[in-house]
Amino acid sequence: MALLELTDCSLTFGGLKAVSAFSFTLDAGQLVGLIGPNGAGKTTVFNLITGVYRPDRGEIRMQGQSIAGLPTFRINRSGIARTFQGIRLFPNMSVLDNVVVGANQHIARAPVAMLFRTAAFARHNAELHAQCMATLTLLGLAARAHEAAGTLSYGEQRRLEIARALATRPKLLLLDEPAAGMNPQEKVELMEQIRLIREKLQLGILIIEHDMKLIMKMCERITVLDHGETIAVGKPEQIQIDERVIKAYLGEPVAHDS
Amino acid sequence: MLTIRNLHVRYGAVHALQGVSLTVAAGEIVTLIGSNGAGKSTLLRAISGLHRPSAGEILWKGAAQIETLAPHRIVALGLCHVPEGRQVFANLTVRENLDLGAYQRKDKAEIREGIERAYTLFPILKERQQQLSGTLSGGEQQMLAIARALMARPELLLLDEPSLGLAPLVVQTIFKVIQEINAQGTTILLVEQNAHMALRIAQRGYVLQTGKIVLEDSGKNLLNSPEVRAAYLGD
Amino acid sequence: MELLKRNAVPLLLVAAQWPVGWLLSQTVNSYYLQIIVYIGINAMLAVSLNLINGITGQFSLGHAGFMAVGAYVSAACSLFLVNGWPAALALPAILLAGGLAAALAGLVVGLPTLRLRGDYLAITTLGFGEIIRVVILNTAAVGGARGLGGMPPLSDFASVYACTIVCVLVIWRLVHSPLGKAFTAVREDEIAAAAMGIDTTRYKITAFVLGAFWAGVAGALFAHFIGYIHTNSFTFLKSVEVVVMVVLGGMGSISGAIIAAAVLTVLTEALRFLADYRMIIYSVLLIVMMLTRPGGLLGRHEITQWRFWSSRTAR
Amino acid sequence: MAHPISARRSTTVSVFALLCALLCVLPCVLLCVTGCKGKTDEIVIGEFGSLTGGTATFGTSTHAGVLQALDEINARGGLLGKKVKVVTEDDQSKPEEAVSAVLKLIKQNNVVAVIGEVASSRSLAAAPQCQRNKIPMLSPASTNPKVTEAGDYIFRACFIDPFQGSTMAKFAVNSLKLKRFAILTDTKNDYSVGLAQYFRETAKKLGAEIVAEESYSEGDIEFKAQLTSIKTKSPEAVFVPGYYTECALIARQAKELGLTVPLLGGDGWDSPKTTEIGGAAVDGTYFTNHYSEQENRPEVKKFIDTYKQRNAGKVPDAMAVLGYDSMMMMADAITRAGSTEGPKIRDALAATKNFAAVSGTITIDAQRNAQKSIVVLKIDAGRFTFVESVAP
Amino acid sequence: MDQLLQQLINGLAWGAIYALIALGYTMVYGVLRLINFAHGDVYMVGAMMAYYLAHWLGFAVAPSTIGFVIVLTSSMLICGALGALIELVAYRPLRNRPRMSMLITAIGVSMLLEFGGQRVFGPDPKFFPQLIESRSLFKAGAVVLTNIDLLVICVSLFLMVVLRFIVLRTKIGLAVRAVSFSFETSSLMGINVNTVISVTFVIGSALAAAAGAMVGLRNPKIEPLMGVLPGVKAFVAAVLGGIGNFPGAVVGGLVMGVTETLVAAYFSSTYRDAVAFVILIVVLLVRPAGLFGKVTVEKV
Repeated sequence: MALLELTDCSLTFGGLKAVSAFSFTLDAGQLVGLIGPNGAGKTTVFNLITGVYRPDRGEIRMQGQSIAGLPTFRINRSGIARTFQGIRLFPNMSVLDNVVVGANQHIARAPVAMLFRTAAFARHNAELHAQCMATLTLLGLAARAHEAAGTLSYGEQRRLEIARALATRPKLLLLDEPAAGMNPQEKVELMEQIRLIREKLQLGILIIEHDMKLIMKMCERITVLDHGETIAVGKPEQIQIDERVIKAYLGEPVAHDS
Repeated sequence: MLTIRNLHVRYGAVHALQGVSLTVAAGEIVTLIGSNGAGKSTLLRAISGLHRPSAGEILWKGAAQIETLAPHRIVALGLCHVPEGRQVFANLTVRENLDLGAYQRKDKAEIREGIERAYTLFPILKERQQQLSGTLSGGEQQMLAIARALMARPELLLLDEPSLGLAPLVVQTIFKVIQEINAQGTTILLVEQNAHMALRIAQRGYVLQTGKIVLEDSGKNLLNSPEVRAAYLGD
Repeated sequence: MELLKRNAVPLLLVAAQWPVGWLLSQTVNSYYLQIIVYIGINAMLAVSLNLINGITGQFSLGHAGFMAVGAYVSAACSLFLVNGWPAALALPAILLAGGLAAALAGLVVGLPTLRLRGDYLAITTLGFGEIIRVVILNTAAVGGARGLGGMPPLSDFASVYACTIVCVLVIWRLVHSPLGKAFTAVREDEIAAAAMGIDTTRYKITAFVLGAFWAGVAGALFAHFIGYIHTNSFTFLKSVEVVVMVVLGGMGSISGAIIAAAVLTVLTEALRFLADYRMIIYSVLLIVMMLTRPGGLLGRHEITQWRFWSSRTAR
Repeated sequence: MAHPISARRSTTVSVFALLCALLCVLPCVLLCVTGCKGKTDEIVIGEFGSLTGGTATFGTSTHAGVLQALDEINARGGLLGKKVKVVTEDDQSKPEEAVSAVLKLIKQNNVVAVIGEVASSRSLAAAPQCQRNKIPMLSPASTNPKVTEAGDYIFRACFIDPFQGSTMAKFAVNSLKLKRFAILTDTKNDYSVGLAQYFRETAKKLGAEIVAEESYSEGDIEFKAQLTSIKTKSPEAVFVPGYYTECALIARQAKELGLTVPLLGGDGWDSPKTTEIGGAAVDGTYFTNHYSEQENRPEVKKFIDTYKQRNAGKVPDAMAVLGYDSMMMMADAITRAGSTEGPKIRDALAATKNFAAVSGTITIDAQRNAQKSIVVLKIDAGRFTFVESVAP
Repeated sequence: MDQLLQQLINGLAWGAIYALIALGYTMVYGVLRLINFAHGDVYMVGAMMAYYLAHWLGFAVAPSTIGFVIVLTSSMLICGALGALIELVAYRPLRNRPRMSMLITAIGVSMLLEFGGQRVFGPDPKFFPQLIESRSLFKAGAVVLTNIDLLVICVSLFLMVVLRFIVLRTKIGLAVRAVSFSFETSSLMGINVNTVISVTFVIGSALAAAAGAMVGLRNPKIEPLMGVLPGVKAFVAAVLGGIGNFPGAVVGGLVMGVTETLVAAYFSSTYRDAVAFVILIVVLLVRPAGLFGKVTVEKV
């Protein structure tokens, strides 16, 4: 059974077809890229999956369970976590607290223990703390755990978004332009970290990215969207020479490479 | 006509433009290409006053420094910006949108002339003039956005991704009109992701990558440059 | 033993009510004592409103309404229900009754409105406060326009002080617990919080109901301290007063809210001689504050984070 | 602890720490300064009232009356050979502020007696504090019977709701020979609710019928809905126990709707504004009051003339009269007590007999309420004319 | 039947006042997304200014219809300026801050006007001079229509038509609509957004002042706190009609006035003040965008 399965999903905004008849599957442990020119509908697909929008038509299944139309937090609890294109951290909270919030659903609900700070509560806290720090270490943020998230550099904020998403213990991670605004050095590090996460946690990852170098290197499969429609699916090397893709990106077909 | 020297723009932690310099001469079509997030739109927003740069200067006609002016003052100088994603006033009719474009013009006859010109350039707008612009198709909205900017009779037109999300046939129409507008005497600075189309109509082009200009050449040369292809497709 | 150690500070603070109360009764006249009691009640109101407005980022303008519910329900309780009980039993009973009634009111108001945008919530809670007043004025059983009197003086410095400590403790430990960090997350970015699996509506309602509960307890204490209540004590202005405390102290700062409650309560007394200029100064203060330092005195920080308070970065 | 809170150190925070500390200390200093003890060569009397807030108009009127009395007393050489000083505190029309105000007067200003409040709700809140500290409190205008039940130090200078409400009912039924009444009550105002209650009871006892009961809220300006409803029930008179601030408008709107039956009111109507706002609409209405201008008692004439002089030609309303009378009564009691000790003033106040106040001749009864005759006035061509006088 | 008709007349005249105030709320909310709490107090200042003008200009002793028109328009001008001043001093510096900051400032401005009003004008109610003598125009059975009620309805209608003309047919009106759609795009059209916002405040405040002056004439008792409740209720009227929607505000105001009157007449007048808020809660539950509004979704 596929981890995530979208069948024939469509969404229209005031006459404009944002996504039309979009079908897609992703298996556990896969790393798939979703690319396309600006305005092609990539982020809309993410918003459909995470319940920000509800598809006009079509079905979205996570591990066989239909999740279309569920509230966002339920979809997250079904195992899908995401990052945002425009960073949406909790800027006034510490880096660590951002991750703690991500882990919210895995924290024991024991009001009395919390009020009196019992030994069990302290133990639970210590465990949680260790887990969250481990997640931060994975993304190279452990040293900044106690700083406010808003004071981090752009690249660090993007990585913190990933750490926070991981804290929800997802089975599927949706990354919306994780490398945007990063310098080349940071991009290399990010690629390494994503690879590590995937190995360690055995996640499915769906990634939107404009840095083609990054996408081509990392993904085993790429789906290309244009005008809300899938125009190509395949391995990176196939995509790179696909006429329709080149046309979508550069305009008309390029006569020949020099 | 427009000279930009060592422009820096920051949004919070992001250093979106890192020392960009460029020039646009009168009568030209200059295009600015680059992948998403390279800082193309930011540059246009800085020129039209929507973003205050953190350093550098923007010179209009070689003399006036305009980087600290409010947007409406910049419009008065003859620079018009057609923003990304059209941004037509969806709650207003097509005709009202056009009237807004001529907001700073006083001469009634001139305005009427402008509207006639807009309808000649885009006949579809005449048919739709009483329709709410929110009900137009994407291509029609783009035409309206351009026509609206022309109502101010700009000397320099800043176009931000006019092909965004449009079908190829519509893109062709729009690019044809852009050339026509240029032929009628309006200088154009065109930001495009659709590099091929843009470079074909532009005299000169700049390639922007992560906030810096990495390449500058004639449109034709850039069209055949492997770097451009690399910048987009990553090989 | 371990448990005792972890709770030593609050226990000591609660226990301090007896020596402090005795000391105060020996040194301070009833006028000052009454100001101190008002500080306690206002601190409870400010801290509980801070949970809603500052920490969870909602905007309630109906805190006086919840206070009124607590005050009237507890007063009715002590007059008709627990009349004659020993104070040691009657006091907790009426506090609980007042608090729970207000919490229930909070739930009824919160369920439909917390899904709405912030400014709509503000006007709805304002409306709720007015409805409560109209209902009380038209209920002869609780005195209507004549007010309700004759409650035994169950609350005094000691009980107000103890309740304030408990209120602050509960809210502090809640929002500083790993689970409670979600309240702040809802304020910071609701959409991101939801994407992290947080049931934002539930957290908002929890904050609202808990805030209302403590406002109700504060109302109950207030009613049994003055011994006479009237709807004029629970007008829109009272709600605004509490909002000002929260804003002044810093949206999200619990210690800031307490300090602001103390400062403003004392300041209102100290400015008494200005009579009709008092409220003008108050409103100007509010405007200037928002224009110059919108984060409040402490911003989102707590007093425990201050440099000279503690040199350690972490406890 | 598992979750340390991140600490941001910045100089601005410490600056604001200082500012905070300053903000804490400053008010305390201010409190101490303002709380300085009064000089021993003067007698300090406290007054608390609503100088701001919803019912500010009552507080300011009373205050003007008190000040006028104070100046007259001091012009006569003060009391017991000392100058008299009045310290006035604003309670913002809020009960809990009234408590603070009274406590401050007693504890910080060391007043020998307290005058206030107009609204029964605030008097009820403040009374226990005066009682506990054995400081006599004289309310100028709180008509709720419960006020003086708070203890033997609490007095009032006005009649209570039952007397006024039932007097009007008796007058309407017996003298005007009316049988069908409507009542329009201000539900936010205990005075209005009280009068309505006793009017209703007495009228029913006398065999009259209440055909309609409608209500409004203090501060309203639109009454046409209620009046239209009342009109359909065709009463012979409408009892409107409220303050002139609303009643005059009610009269106007009644007339506009063609509801022309006489309106009846209480002492809250006593204000020049009643005729100013009401115009011809209030002609032919009746209300109960403390005194009539036509009585031509010297106290009344002198009071009105002086008041107009002091207040830019404004004619006093009932609150100003009662504020003046309270202060005068208090002065009289202190003189008779020959002392400024609380218990002695209390005893003297309790023994007040046939005191010639502007609002009538006052005797304090066993319940510490003022016994004085009530007069019924009719508004005729913009003038308050005397109809009859009822002894308690 | 007569009673119902009479109540409808009462309600319409009263609702026309709400409608005028609601228009200002809707305009300001349209451009700034701000609940301008001070709006009700501008209405109070409008009544006060009309009162003082009537006395200074001598119309109080020599009443005339012309006098009322002069007083009305001058009061509108003064309050227009006041509205622009409030925006300039209290709201403009906060424009890029969280909306909550502006909301709190608005509460501050509102309190300043109320308590400053109690200080400056005195807390006691004032009698608004009878610039036009009230008389009944016709009587049909028990139904009475007074000239003042008719005047209030007509002047309100006239002002609404003028507003509609300004908004739909003039350049500045076009700019107002553009600015309420997007500050940024409007500025790219060469519109000075600050000026347009000031104009919005001027128009909204002038309408509130007109409402204040007419209330003075119709219910001639004015005092500094008179704006508190009508202000909030007019906001509810604006929400009811769909905030940001001009015809909606008018319909909302009229519905509000009529509902209040009917509740006071047939249910219990003491619950009159609660009605507004019950309406608000019901509207927000059933149709959060109001009768004529459209639902908008936040973009991610």
